[in-house]
This record gives sequence, structure tokens and C-alpha cells, in this order.
Amino acid sequence: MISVRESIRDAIAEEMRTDPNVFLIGEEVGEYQGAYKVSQGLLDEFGPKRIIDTPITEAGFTGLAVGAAMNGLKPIVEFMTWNFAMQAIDHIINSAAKTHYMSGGKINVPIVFRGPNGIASRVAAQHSQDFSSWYSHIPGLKVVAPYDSTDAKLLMKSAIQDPNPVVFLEHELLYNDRFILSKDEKKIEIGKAKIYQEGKDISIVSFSRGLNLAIKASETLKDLNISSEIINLRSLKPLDKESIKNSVKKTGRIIIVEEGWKEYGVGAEIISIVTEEIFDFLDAEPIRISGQDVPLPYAENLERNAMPLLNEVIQKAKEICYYNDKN
Amino acid sequence: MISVRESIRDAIAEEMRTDPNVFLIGEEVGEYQGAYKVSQGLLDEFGPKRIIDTPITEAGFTGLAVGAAMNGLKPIVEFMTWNFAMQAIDHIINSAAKTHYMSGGKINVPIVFRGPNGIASRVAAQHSQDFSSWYSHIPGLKVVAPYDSTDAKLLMKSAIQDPNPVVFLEHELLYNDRFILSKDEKKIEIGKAKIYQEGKDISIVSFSRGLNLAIKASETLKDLNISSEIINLRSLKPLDKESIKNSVKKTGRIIIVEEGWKEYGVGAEIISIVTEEIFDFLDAEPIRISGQDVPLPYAENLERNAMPLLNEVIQKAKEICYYNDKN
Amino acid sequence: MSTSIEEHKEIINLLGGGKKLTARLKVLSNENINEKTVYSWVRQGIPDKWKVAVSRCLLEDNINITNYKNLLPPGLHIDNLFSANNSIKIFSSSKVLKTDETILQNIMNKEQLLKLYEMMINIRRFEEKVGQFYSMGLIGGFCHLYIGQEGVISGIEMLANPSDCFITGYRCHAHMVTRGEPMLNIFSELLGNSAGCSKGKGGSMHMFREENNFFGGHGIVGAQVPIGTGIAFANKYKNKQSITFTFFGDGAVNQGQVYEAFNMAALWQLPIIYIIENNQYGMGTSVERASAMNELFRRGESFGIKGYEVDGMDPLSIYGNLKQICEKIREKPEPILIEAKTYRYRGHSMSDPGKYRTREEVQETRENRDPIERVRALLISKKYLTEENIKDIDKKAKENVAKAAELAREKEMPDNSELYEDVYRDLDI
Amino acid sequence: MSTSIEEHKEIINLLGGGKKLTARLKVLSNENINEKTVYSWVRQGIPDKWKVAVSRCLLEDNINITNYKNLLPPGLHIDNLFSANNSIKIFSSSKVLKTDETILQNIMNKEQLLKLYEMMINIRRFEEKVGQFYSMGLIGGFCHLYIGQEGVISGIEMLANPSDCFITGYRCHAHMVTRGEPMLNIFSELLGNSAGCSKGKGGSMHMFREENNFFGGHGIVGAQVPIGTGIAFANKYKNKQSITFTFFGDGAVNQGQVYEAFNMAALWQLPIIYIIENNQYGMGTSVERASAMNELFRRGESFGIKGYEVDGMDPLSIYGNLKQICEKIREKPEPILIEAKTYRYRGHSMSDPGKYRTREEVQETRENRDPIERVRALLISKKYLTEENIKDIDKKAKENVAKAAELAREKEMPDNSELYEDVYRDLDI
Ligand SMILES: Cc1ncc(C[n+]2csc(CCOP(=O)(O)OP(=O)(O)O)c2C)c(N)n1
Ligand SMILES: Cc1ncc(C[n+]2csc(CCOP(=O)(O)OP(=O)(O)O)c2C)c(N)n1
Ligand SMILES: [Mg+2]
Ligand SMILES: [Mg+2]
Repeated sequence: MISVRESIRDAIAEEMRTDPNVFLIGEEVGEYQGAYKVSQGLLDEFGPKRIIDTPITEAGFTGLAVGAAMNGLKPIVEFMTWNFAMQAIDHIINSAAKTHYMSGGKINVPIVFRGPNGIASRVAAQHSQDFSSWYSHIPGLKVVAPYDSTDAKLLMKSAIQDPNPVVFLEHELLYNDRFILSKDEKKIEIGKAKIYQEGKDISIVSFSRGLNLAIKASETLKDLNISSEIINLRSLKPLDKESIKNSVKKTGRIIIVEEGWKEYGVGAEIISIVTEEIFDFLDAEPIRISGQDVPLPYAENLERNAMPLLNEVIQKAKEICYYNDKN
Repeated sequence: MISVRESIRDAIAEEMRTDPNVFLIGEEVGEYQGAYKVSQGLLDEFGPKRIIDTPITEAGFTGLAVGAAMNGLKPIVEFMTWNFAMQAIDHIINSAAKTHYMSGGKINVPIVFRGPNGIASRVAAQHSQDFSSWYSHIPGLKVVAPYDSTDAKLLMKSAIQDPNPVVFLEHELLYNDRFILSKDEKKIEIGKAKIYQEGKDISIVSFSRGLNLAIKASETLKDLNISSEIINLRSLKPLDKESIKNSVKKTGRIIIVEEGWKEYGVGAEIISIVTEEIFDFLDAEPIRISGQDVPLPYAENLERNAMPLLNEVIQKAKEICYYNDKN
Repeated sequence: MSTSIEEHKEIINLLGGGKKLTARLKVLSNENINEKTVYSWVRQGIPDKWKVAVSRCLLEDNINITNYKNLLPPGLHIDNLFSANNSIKIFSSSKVLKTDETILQNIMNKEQLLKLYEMMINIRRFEEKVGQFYSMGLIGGFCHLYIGQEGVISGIEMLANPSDCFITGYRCHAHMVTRGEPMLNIFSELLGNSAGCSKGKGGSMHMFREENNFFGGHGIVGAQVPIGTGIAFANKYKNKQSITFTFFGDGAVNQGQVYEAFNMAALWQLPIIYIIENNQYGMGTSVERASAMNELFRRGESFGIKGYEVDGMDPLSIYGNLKQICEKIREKPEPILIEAKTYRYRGHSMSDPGKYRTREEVQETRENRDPIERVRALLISKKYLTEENIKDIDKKAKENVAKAAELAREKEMPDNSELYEDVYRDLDI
Repeated sequence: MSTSIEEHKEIINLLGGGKKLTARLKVLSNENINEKTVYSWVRQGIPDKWKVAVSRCLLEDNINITNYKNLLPPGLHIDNLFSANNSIKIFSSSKVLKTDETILQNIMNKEQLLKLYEMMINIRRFEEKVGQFYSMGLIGGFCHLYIGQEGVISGIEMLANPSDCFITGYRCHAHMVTRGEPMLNIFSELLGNSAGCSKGKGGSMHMFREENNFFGGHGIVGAQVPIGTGIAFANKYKNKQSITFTFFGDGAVNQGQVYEAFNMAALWQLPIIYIIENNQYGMGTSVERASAMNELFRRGESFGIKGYEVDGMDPLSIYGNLKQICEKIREKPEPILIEAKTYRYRGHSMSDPGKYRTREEVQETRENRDPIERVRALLISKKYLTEENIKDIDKKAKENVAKAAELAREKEMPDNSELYEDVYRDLDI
């Protein structure tokens, strides 16, 4: 068993050992060992030339990393959290994602942008935003969101090896979670989802920490004789449409679970894909379970209620499976 | 007949005449009369105290305007184009949209962010992004996207009067278009769509310049005896779900036309609303017609093909209306 | 040419009078010019031969030469002067402010000193209690204490007008206290209950007291700098006689938006005082590792903003030096940059392991530079108070804090319906 | 104590020797100290009485006092010196560089001058043709011409190594030309056809020539500054002997990310030259209306970056002054800021009505400061070329440009399938 935190670190270390052009840059990644300790030990092994502490200047060091990538290096940019990446978002979009196209393929920007995304615990609105649908909207970016340690490790390795800019969305509340590293999987291709659990009555699609809810819900549903197929998206862009559609063709029903805001969120895209492309396979309306559309509040009870709730998932699943409690 | 450009200007001028706390700030809004001439003449009337030319510092002047709004003024912030607002997006989201909530309602930020959004003509990827779905994802923001002169004028007046931050998405390629100002409408409430044209076979939902396509398509469809109901969304947040649903309940079919990227775009949200909430009323799969998922290219033919095409709208409408060309 | 003689007289005055000018000209020229000769210029005007040298003196003093017609001989442009032998240096007008200890000790009367002391001790006791609550698990998320830095805000509050405006980052509890928010509400916010100053929605980093012009409490490092600049902008727009005190850290000082704000504030001469609370570290990064040029008070120079360094551990120095500066700004708005050298005794936030500095460094500062101790000692040495009196004050502060804290614990959590309130303000119809 | 006498000798030397030091001390002290006395210090050491005054001189010259032990008498801290009577000013090390005309005129040999001239005339003819194509409706979108500014890039190209790196904003055609991109490809890009250097996908603002280290062509004002800093970072990382020339405008100079980049470049001593092409306007806004402190070469001071102003209308001055600076940087990497005072004759872009300046202003600059004229005149006056020769060169340039332009018009539009190419680079498997 290994934590998600360590898996990310290990992936970075392995790639840094293989490729001298890979380096890590961000606030407090070196001497402080990372604000969330993801880079623990890396300064010791790789030294300050490759583990670079920056001033608090997100736009600046992101632009700098993009420039370094254009000039042959492979930067990994840590945002202390993705909230602070808004300072630098122009470089992620305009400098990193669009340059390969605008240069007619001459320049490429092999870079990984990473850090915790979405809610943490009790840090309130400015520190809790989920940027999944924003980045996934942008052609030229790849976007991944690991759930467990296998995802984290193998997706990070693929991200570093990728010649394109990759947005790597971690989750602070998963860092400590420990999982067994898969022995079967040696590589995860960006753009491929994983069927986390096979099932036949309903497809529950999720990513990142949303999986926890999906899994818990499926357990309860199982007791009600509803068999759930759980899809761990892993990549949000490119999105593995085929896996989603194949699952829904089988089950006829779909629920998307995400922690971020519902309106214009990730679930909307997934619903649109299945309804546009395999409408006739749907036996019931597709459903989104998501965070509430409010800035995340600080108070414990409010924060809890702002997140997607297990009960909601179960309730909605029962509804669209026409499960009758009186049965 | 009056152009969209003049309508926006007139709305600003009228509000500035009524409320001395309203001012306009941005790059080249004063002496240069606006990069796209929207503020033409305003410096003359209101002087440099209220029509403020800034240095090229989007983050800075946006933050400054937010501060001024917190302290009792009502700024209108012009972004030369919305592409440049990425430099300032942290202030739009974290400082403007979230503060009312984070302060428990103590502080409010009455501010309008405006400028041309989406494609212009031949300016390539960095200058052509459509930010509609991004801003609409954010609770605490209101987002509007006018199509014609009535929309532009009345929505701008509502936006300035609104005690909340409003993102006002103009379209450069509509600035010159001239429309008759509606005599019936005196005020447009933010959050209300307009049934641009009634119809019974298919709902075509669009906003901003997408309306042009919708209207043209409906004309061809009419010749084929397909009657389209056209909805001009006007507001993207809050979204007028009721109007959309009522229309689809009637027609059973929906096409969304937007110029922006399809994946994680505006259409996805609208599809999700109708499929989640009135699934049983749908007689065919809902369809998105959008810009291609590529950074906008410069070359004329490529640019043209990157935009949503009239033919696509017509073709898809015929398909979901089961119209048979051989008829 | 009588006007030009008048001007020349003015110039000689500006340059410190005949004697000083003579000496300066000697250095500049290496010629042995006579003092009397220079004095004679007051009546006869500066002879052509010496005009260039005089201009260079004006330049050195940052005096605008172009104000004076005919000073530069024909064919000579001001640029030439700058270059000359490529050796003329350009002066900065920033300074380190050190004020004589004896002046400082007499800068406040008894009443003021007492108020200052109480303010600081209240902040400290408050923050200590917060730390305690945090350790007990009653407070969640991030929590940044102000312990050690009390002198900065307190020194300023002693000179601020009620109409002055304040804004800072996430390290904002002290500012709430000094701006008059009842401690009950601040504790409640930290506990996330319904009596919180932000109804429990903001937490430690997002606190506001708009009725006393405290505009928060901002979680994004550096964001408060343009926002504060906008608050000052609005004051000038509305012709309000108000200074905006905008606080940020030595880490925040590298954020680009700070300089965008500096430029606009200088361009539009806004009534604002930027205060860098240089507590030596931004999280775990020392100033030296983050800032190439770490005389932070000079960070405004490139944008035409004068900067002053003051001892932030001495509220009397803050008070004395800023009082003068504020008076000037109230007369004629302009932005000023202050670097207050200070120190935080606690970790960056409650979860900071603090391995980036030694215990000794913290200990030494506490022992030798503590702002509260400094004022306490002064109160005693001036015989304004006895040790006994002080103990009473401390006790009262402690009790007040404890009472507010306990009361806060009794408040109820916010109603669940609050989740959906305050996303938008209703239209006033 | 013999070491301290050695040190004192060194100090006196550093301060310009006994004579100069005497004069300086007189000013500082107002005492009439004797020159001989000061000279005697070289053997006997500086007496305690004078150590403070000497320290102040060191300070004025930006010499690090802490290098010298025992210089400051006990009880005196360096801070006190800064403050003293609050009047010591801190020096900047930025300068306006003016080089003697006669030096400049001999700085290049015939071959070099010729090359320089050809480079500039090629750029100008190229841009004129672009303007023509634009007016004919053959080019779409924004299009920013470099006419008037040719001296800047050309002066630099004359001294750059092939391995040096370049990056600029949207006003990038000239940089493509001097970096060796065939004009056919640039014209093609502007016409949006398949032979374009960016396959017609980038247009006027987005051009790159990576094989010669030209990294674009960027549309977002200021964004190229951190990117350029990253290019320099990579060169240092890879131990490449390469300087990165990062160009931006007087408008871009107010973008915050510029200062974030400055700080990192100074902190990490990156081999980079920032070049502000100050053409006096950012779109319709003059420098004075945009920049509070408009000695733009000093914009790096607050971040520890030395700045120099040069005449950007004189490619020889650019070449001469930057050559020296580059040599230093190649030995020991460090960032340097250059303000090249230049001027654009045309509008900001092709659609600029240009009401923010007078025709006369443009005319005057064209007539008196044109970089091409300047070099042409020099070539003639040095008898390197006759008027006739020059006409031939001009004609050839015109023909070359015309040929490339016409060829470009014959190219086909990109294949429609290109729309979907180059969004992602394929994985190398
Ligand atoms: C834009 C942004 N980047 C990073 C952070 C994370 N962060 C919070 S506080 C802090 C250090 C700030 O240090 P300083 O400005 O010196 O203030 P101090 O904490 O010492 O008062 C950092 C990096 C943030 N909140 N916002
Ligand atoms: C971030 C951003 N803001 C605004 C613009 C619009 N814009 C393009 S060029 C320009 C003026 C830049 O002036 P300057 O830096 O002096 O360069 P010059 O055009 O004079 O070469 C502006 C405002 C932009 N492209 N990017
Ligand atoms: Mg600090
Ligand atoms: Mg310019």
C-alpha cells in the first residue's frame, strides 16, 4: 500500500532519474519539501538545480517554465493549489496550449502543471475551486485527474513523457489515502478511462475524489440488487467517450458524480456525449450529482452540505432504476 | 436602426448621467475613443475623471476597479478583448465573485466587466477565445451575452444597475450590425431569455452571434416546412431554464448553436438541463453545433471551417426532425 | 533677464546656499572656486561657465532642470548631463528611517501609550487563544497568527483617522480587533458559527468590517494590493480625506500585480500607504531566497514611489514616522511605500513545522525586540504605570479574550439554509 | 593590524585615490582636511575619526562596507549611516549610455556596415510591401509594422552569436527576417497560405524560427518576458553559452509579469538581455500617460537589475554598447535591461487612425533620426560606397522583396484537413 502523495513523488523521481531535462519548479517545493509534502526528499536527491524554489510569482514562474519547455527542458510546475494558477492561467492557455498550433507544429511545450485541485478542508471559497471543466474546455491541453495511487503514479509518468502540456489535477484529501499499486498496469495512456467495477444496471461515472462516493454508493445499491458499473475517467481531456458509451449502452442509465460546481461542469459534457451520440440507448434521464453552486463556505456543516452527498447518489440511482422503496 | 456598438455606448452614457459613481476604466477607452470605438465620445462628455485610460495592466486595473466597487463606486471595466482578461481572471473570480459570500453578505461588488469575446476576424488563436462557459461556471457572477441592439442596450443598463459583478460578453463582429431598438421592451432582466421566434417543430437555442446562424437556418427550415422556435438566451448565468424547457416541451427537439468550443462548452449545460429535467419530452437526441475544438487558425479557409457552419445546423435539424430529402 | 536672476537665486537656495554649492562645485569641477564668487551669483546670476556644473547639482538632487529656462547652455541637452563621462549616478529618494530613541520615547503622552499597550496586549492574548482553539481542533483550515507583529498595526491605528481605510491578506485577525470588531464575532467566525463576522462563511482568512473601513482579509497573496489601490482611488474620486493602509508581506512583494498597482497609484497620485510587513519569511522562504533586491522599501523606486524602512518592532517608530508622512499625504495625495521590519514568532500557519529557521533566531527576537515589552518597559520607566498596574491590564485583557472565546463556543452553527444565501445580493427594487 | 592597513589602502584606491577622497570628505564633513593627510593614510591607516566619513563615501559608490572589518567604529551600524541625518541617498547603478559619435563611426568595418545597411533596408522594404498587401486586402487581422525601429534588431543581430536566442511580441516580422527565415515563408504566412512559416495558422503575430532560436511572435502583451526568461533559464541549465534577447514595448513595461521575471532573472543570475523598444507609444498611449516613472531603463533597479538607455535609432550605438555588455554576460551570466529609444513611423497596427500624435512629430523623426539614413550617410562619408552603389543595393532589396511577395501569392491555401493538425504533438513511440 502506498499513498497517493508518495506515488506522485515516486513518479516524478523516476522520470527525473531517466531524463536530466526534467525538473520541478514551484513555491516551497525544495527546502520546505512542498507545502503538501508531495516533493518530500526530492531536493536531497536532485539538488537545487532541478528542484527549484520560486518567489511567489505564479505568472512569472509559469511563463518561465513554458519558455524552458520551448527551449528543450521538461518542466513540472507545481501550483501550491490550482486556485493560485489563475494568476498564471494566461500562460497555461495562451502560451502553452496554443503555441504548437499557432506555430504550425514547429514549437511544442512539453510541460506538466500539477497541484491540488478542488476542495480541501475548511479553507473557504478562494482556496477551494475545482477547475476541471475550465481546463478541459481548452484544445491543446490534456487534462488528467487521478483517483488512486496507480492512477497517480502512472498518469504522472505519462504526463511527464507527453510532448504536450498536461494539466494534472490532484486532490489534497486523497494525498494520504493508501492503495495497492496495480501489478497489471504498467502504463496508463492519457485519454483512457478505467472500468473500476463492472456492473449491468447503471453506469456511475466519476473522477478524482468523486470515485469515493461512487464506490460507496455502489455498495449500498448492491444490497438493493442494483448492479453498478463504475467508470474512473482518469482523463478529462481527451475524454474516453468510447468507454462511457459502451458502458451506457449496456446499462442504459448513467449518473455522473463530481465535486465541482454543476452548472457548466464536467457532468454536463458527459451527459451531452451520451445523449447526443447514444440517445436511444438511454432508459432514463442521465443525472449529475455535484457540489452545490455556491462558493465553498468555511463552517463545517455548510461545507459538508456544499459537497455532493452519498445519499443523493443513492437516491437518484434508485429513482432512475425505478427502484421502489416499498418493494 | 442603431448599431450594437452605439447601443452599448448609449447605455453606458445614460447610466453615467444618472449615477455619478459610475465610471469607465480600461486601455485606450479615453483619448483613443476605445480600441473598438465603443466608448466613442464618452471622454468628451464625462472627462478624464470618469473615463480612465489605464496602462496595460489588466490584473492591476481590474483589482483596482474591484476595490473601488467595494468602496462605493460602480466601475465598468473594459477589456480590450476578453482574451486579455485572463491576466485579471483571479480578481474577477476570487475578488469580485466570491467576496459577497465570503463576507457573509457584508461586502458587495457592483461592477461590470465588458469587452468583445470570442472570434474576431483573422486574429488567430490567442485573440479569439470564447469564454462563455468559463465565466458561466462561477457562482457569484452573472453572465450576459447580447445579440442585437436592444439586448445590448438594455442588458448593459441592467448590468450597471446590478449590485453584483456582471460579465458582459460582447462580440466584435456584431458591433457594426444595426437593429431597430425594441419599443416594447424597456428593461431586460438578467436571467431571462427571449423567444426570438415562435415555432413548433424544433427549438434552436443560441446566444450572441450564434443567433445569426440560428435565424438563417430557420429560414431554410421553414421552406422545408420545419417550424423553428428560436431562443436568444441573453443571459448565460443565471440561465433561463424555464424558457428553454417550455420550448422543448412544445417542440420535443433542440439544437444549440454556439461559436465556442464544443467540449465543456455552453451547449453541454443546456443539453444537460433538458435531458436531466424533461427527458421524457425529448423526441430526438439533442444536438450541439459549435466551433471546432481547435485553437482558431489564421488562414481564411481554415478560420471559416473552424466556425459553426450554417449547413451543419440545417443538416442536423433535418436529421432530428426525421426530414427525408427524398420526400 | 531679471527673471533669470530671480531663478538663479532660487536655484542656489535649493542647492543649500552658497557655501554648500561652492563645495559641491569644487568636487564636480576640481576647480578651486571661491565661496564669495558663488555668493555673488545671487545678485549677478550664474555665469555661463558654471551653468553646467550647477545643473549637475540640481540633477543629483532630483530637481527638475527643465523648470529653469536658459540654465543649460545652447547645444547641451539634459541627456548629455546624465551621460557626460557615463559616471553620473541617479539618486533614489528612498530612505531608511531611524529616529532618535529619545524622540520616540516622548512621542506619545501617557494616555496614548496606555492605549497602544492595551491594543497590543489584546491582539496577543486574542491570537494566543486562537492558537489554543486551533490545537483543540475547534478551528479548521488555515490559520495565520499575528503574534510578534502587533507593533505594526497598533502603531498605525494610533495615528489613523476613523475614515481611513485598511486592507490586508489572510493574516487579518489583528486588523479586525483594532478596527473594533467585537472579539466574540471574530472567535465565532473562526469556530464557523452563526455569530461569525462573516456568518461562518469566510473563516480565518476572510474577515471584513466595512462599517469601519476594513476591507478584509484576502486569501490570494498580493491581490489586496490592487484592491487597496482601488479603495484609495474611490476615496480620491469622492474627494474623501482618507488614507488607505494596504498591508502585504515580504513574500507578496514579488507578485507582479503589486507593481501594476504601484504604477497606477503613482500615475494618479492616490492617497495610499503600502506597508510591507517584512517578517523575514514568506512561508518557509527567507527574503534573501525570494527577493533579488531585498531592500524592500526600494521596490517602489522603479515606479516613482518613495520608500522608507522603519522598525516594525517599535510601534513608536511606526507611529512617529508614519504620522509625518500621513500629514503630507492628507495635504497632497501621493502613494508611499513603507517597509516595516518585523517578525512572526509562530509558524506561517498553524500547520507549519518551521524547519527553515532556528529556535534561537525566534528566541532572540522575542527577547530583544518584542514590541509589547518595549512599550511595557517605557510605561514603567516613565512611571506612568507600576508593575502592578500592568499586571492588572494584562489580566483584564486575558479575561476579556477568554470571555469572548467562551461565549463564541456557545453559539450555534449556521442554519443549513445559509448555504444558499449571499451568493448574489438582491437587486434593490 | 597590518591587514587593516592593506585594506585601507585598497579603500582609498577604490574611492578614487587621495585627492578625490579629500575633496569628498570635505563635502561630507565641512572640515578642511588636508590632502597630504589623506595620502598619509595609505601608510598609516585611516584614523578612527575619519572612518565614518570614509564609509559614507563607500556607500555612495555602492561598495559593500561589510567587506572591510573594523571600518565602522563600535556602536555604529551600517543602517545608521543610511539614516544619519536622513539625508544620505541611495544610488542607482543605471545609466544613460551616450557614446562619442566618432567612436561609433569607427566601430564597424566596411563589411559590417554594409551588412547592417542591407539588413535594415531589407526589413524596411519587406514591411512596406506588407503594408501594401494589407491595403490591398490580402492580409487579414492585426498587422504591426516595424518601420522606423529597424536599427534595434539590426544593431543586435550584428553582434549576436548564432546560438543566441530571441523572443518578441506581435511586432515580429523583422526578427523573422534577421533570423534568416526566407521572405517567401513570411509573406506566405501573412497571406495565410500553405507555405507560411506557421502553415498559415499563426498569421502576423505568431511566427517562429526555432532552428535559429527565434521563439516568436507572441500576441499577449508582456507574456514574452517570462517566456524569454525561461529560455535563458534553459540555456543556463544546459550550460549553453547563449544570451537571450527578450524584446518588449514601452506599453508592455507596465505588465506585472515583467517584474516577476526580473526578480527571478536577478535571483538566479540568468544570461538575458531585456530590451525595451521604447517607441514612445503603446497603441495610442504615450509613455508619459502610461508610466509613472518613465526613465524606463531604471525599471529594473527595484529588482537589482542594471539598466542602460541607448539610442535605438542608431544601430551603431546599439551595437557598440551592447557588444560590451554581452561580452560581460557571456563571461558571467546576469540580466541586463536596455531601453532603446526608438520610434515607429506607421500606426500601431494597420487600422490605427493615429490621432494621438502629430504628423510633424513623425516627420521630424523620419528626417533627423532615421537609422537607415544614418548608416547610408556614413557609408557615403566614409567613401565605402557611392550613391550609385547604394541605389543598386536598394534596388536589389526591393526586387528580392517583390519576388518573394509575388511567389507567395501563387501558393495555395492550406488544405482543409490542416484545421485538425497540430493541436497536439503525437507521442513519439
Ligand atoms: C497567489 C498565491 N500564491 C500562493 C499562496 C500560498 N501562500 C499563502 S501565504 C504565503 C506566503 C506569503 O508570505 P508573506 O507575503 O511574506 O506574508 P506572511 O505570511 O509572512 O504574513 C503563500 C505562498 C496564496 N495564498 N496565493
Ligand atoms: C495582455 C494584453 N493586453 C492588451 C493587448 C492589446 N494590445 C496589443 S499591442 C498593445 C500596445 C503595446 O504597446 P507597446 O508595448 O509599447 O508595443 P508597441 O506596439 O509599441 O511595439 C496593446 C494594448 C494585448 N495584446 N495583450
Ligand atoms: Mg512574510
Ligand atoms: Mg510602444
